[in-house]
Amino acid sequence: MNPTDSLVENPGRGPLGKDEMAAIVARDIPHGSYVNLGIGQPTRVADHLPDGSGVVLHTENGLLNMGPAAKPDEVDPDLTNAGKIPVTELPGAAYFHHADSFAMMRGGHLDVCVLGAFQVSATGDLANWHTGAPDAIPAVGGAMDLAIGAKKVFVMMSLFAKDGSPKLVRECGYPLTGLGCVDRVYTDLATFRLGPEGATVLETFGIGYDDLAARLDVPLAPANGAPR
Amino acid sequence: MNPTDSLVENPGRGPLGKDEMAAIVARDIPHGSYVNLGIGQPTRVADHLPDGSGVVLHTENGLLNMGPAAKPDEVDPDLTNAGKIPVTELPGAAYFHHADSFAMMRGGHLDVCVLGAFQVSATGDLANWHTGAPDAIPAVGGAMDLAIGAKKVFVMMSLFAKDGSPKLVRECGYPLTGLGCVDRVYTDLATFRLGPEGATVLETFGIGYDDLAARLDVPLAPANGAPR
Amino acid sequence: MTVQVCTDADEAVAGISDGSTVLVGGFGMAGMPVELIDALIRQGASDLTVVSNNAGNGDTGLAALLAKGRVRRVVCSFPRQSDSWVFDRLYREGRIQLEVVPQGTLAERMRAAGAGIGAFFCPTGVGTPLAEGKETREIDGRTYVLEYPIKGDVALIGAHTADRMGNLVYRKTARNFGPVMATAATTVVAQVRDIVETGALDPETVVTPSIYVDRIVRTEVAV
Amino acid sequence: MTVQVCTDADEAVAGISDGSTVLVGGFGMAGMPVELIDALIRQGASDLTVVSNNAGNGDTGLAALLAKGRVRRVVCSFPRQSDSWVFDRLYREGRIQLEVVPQGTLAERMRAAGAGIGAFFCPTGVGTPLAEGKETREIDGRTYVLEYPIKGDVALIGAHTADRMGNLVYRKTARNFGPVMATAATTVVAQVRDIVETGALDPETVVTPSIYVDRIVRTEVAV
Repeated sequence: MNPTDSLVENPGRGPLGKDEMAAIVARDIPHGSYVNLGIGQPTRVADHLPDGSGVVLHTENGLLNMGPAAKPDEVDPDLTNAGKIPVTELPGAAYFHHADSFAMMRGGHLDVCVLGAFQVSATGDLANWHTGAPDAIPAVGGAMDLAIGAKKVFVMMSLFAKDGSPKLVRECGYPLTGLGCVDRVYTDLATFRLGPEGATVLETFGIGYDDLAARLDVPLAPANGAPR
Repeated sequence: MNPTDSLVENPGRGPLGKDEMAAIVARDIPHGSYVNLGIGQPTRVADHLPDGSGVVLHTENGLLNMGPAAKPDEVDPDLTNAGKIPVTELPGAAYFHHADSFAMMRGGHLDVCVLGAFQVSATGDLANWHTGAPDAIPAVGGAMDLAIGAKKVFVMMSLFAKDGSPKLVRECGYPLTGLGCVDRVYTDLATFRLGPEGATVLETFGIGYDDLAARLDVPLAPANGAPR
Repeated sequence: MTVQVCTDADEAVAGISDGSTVLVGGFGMAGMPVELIDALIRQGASDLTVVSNNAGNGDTGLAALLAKGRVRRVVCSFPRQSDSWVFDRLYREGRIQLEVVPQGTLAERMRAAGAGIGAFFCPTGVGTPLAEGKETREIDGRTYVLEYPIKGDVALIGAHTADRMGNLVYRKTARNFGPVMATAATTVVAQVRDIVETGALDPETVVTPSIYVDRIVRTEVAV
Repeated sequence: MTVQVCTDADEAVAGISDGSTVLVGGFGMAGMPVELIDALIRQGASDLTVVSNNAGNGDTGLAALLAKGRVRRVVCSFPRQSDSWVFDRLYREGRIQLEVVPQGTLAERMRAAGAGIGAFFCPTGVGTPLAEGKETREIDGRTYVLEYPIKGDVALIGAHTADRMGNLVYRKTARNFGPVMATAATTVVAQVRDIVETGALDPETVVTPSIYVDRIVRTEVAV
């Protein structure tokens, strides 16, 4: 975690690449945490956890202490992650059924959940399951359970959509996944802490705070080292 | 089960002894049933299940396919029944925790539960947990869960209290355990089927139907062979 | 009641009525009772409500059942996948109803059915389109939505090993919905890779006790 | 967070505050965390609410904690036993509060706390004195009473074996309330008969996954 919790600006470099973002999320996961990594980009975070991090991965289809993706000769159709990718188990693993797995999630036992998003509001509303397109077939999976379950919810996403519109917004335009549930947002250009008063910028990459603020339309403040 | 389901009167013999009552309950448990036997007198039913009955006993402290009471050299402090008596396990047993055990009960998966009672109403209300005495310390255990959980609830009790008052009544005077939950009552003098219209006498022991009816003050009818 | 050890999958699915609600286990292919679904297709029951995590993949299994027009309604958490073209087409043509339920709520609603719970206040989905029209309540400062049980007439599940009494054990993440669905249906049918003698399973490790299981059938499956 | 492997029971119960709600496992003596209760007596926390199936037997364990006047309130299903004289006396003298809860509802209320359920409609106890004053509702033709979660600050449980990560397995009917209480408390302390290396427990057989367990301690117990 940003050790002083005061804003750190890194304008003299480019935006973060996807692996750099994953590395920064990994850095901010406390030692020994129980963590669920959402499908897609968040999965990369596992590759950046240091040896000895003590982090235990949960997959909501019924496994704690999930290991890395299975190598070709390790593939077992009975052992996949929530994205249905063959994975492995580590020593100290435990299997359980779906009701127990989501009870673990919903009951607030996981320390951190890392999710992707279409949009996040400055007060922590999350939209990551549905674009709202009229012809889209709705499919939520475990997104809503994950959004409200973990003690801390981290979002990883690009800060701007392909059309240039910001994805950190005053109010989500897409259908919501959860209300006020996101604690941190990790993007290519900046990392944010969210709360009822809005977004706090912790670090910037390839941009300074003022330029960043000019491109966003949300209640925004620089981290000032006050206790979180 | 009384094979014709028409009233059978056995006035020319004495009332049933406790073991005879247990034997009659055992006779009425269908082959292969999953059964919970309440603490106390119902426990005796197990001794009267014939070999090959296929009956599987549940104990609510977390075991299916419970075996007989442990012999002195079999006693294991980790293996007791709900009355905290050391018991044994049979092949095909399964252990589970208390929430799962009572989910099994509450969810209606057990075929038969056999309980004792202070009073039963002709419409199946059960009072078996509290005498209502003002200085009694209330203690319910699993009585209320058992009363409403099983597909069929059988009660075993003497038909009359020590003071001569009937225990099969229009309305229970003792605090209730469950409403309309008892299907059958097995007593020393008669067995009854209960329902919303009242009690149907299936069999008498040491008394005839008319004498029995004269001693009870409940809506009563003899079984007439109509389908149950 | 005593479990029925079936000789084949067709015997295991016999008697399923038109209009039934069928709970189908599995998460992706892990724990998917493929042979039972194939037998259900042959058995012919129609107008079904299928409750499962997904809505079929490719052209086999659940997708084949859907393609035959046997399913009126799907209750699931994630119908849309890269290879869910059968469901996608039926849905877009208005030929199949869909209720989307958050995955954990789907599991918990079946658990409630199996556990005799009438309804429960759940924090998942509050403030989202999936809670629209549902009763909500604030309890101890948090808002919950009231969710009702999902009960099946039949559950079709895949497990690893059964004993001859019907006790089941599962393997790795193929466990998923099987143990929950086994508690939530009137008739529970399990396809297993092996059937062992009663007493051969360690009673500490049984995941689905025999009380929940009505029919078992051994099917030939790799692994 | 990483489990704390304690050297003795005193370390395992350190820091329990006055006024805490303590969930205490066990059904009779099976699964009863006797050494942890003894350590809690030495530790000295008072004004406790104890949630357990019973309210102490004889003069040891929970009964000894009660006898020391440390417990303000007991939530249990069955306080009255042939050897519950300590509780009986305190209760009759008006020195301890009692909430009697049906045994299955007690388990389910703790399960709800652990599973993030805000409240649930339960059929147990409807129409009885234990439902008096509680909200009821008819759902699908059956009447239910609304029950709320029971959450602990601390759970003291007994298990059979832990691995060094904190995964737990139990033995026979000593399993009882332990796995449920482990999900329902902020700090979960387990006394076990053996601690084995991580990896020595079969992941299929773990009953309480390590995520629920905060402190483990090996205690000397017969069997």
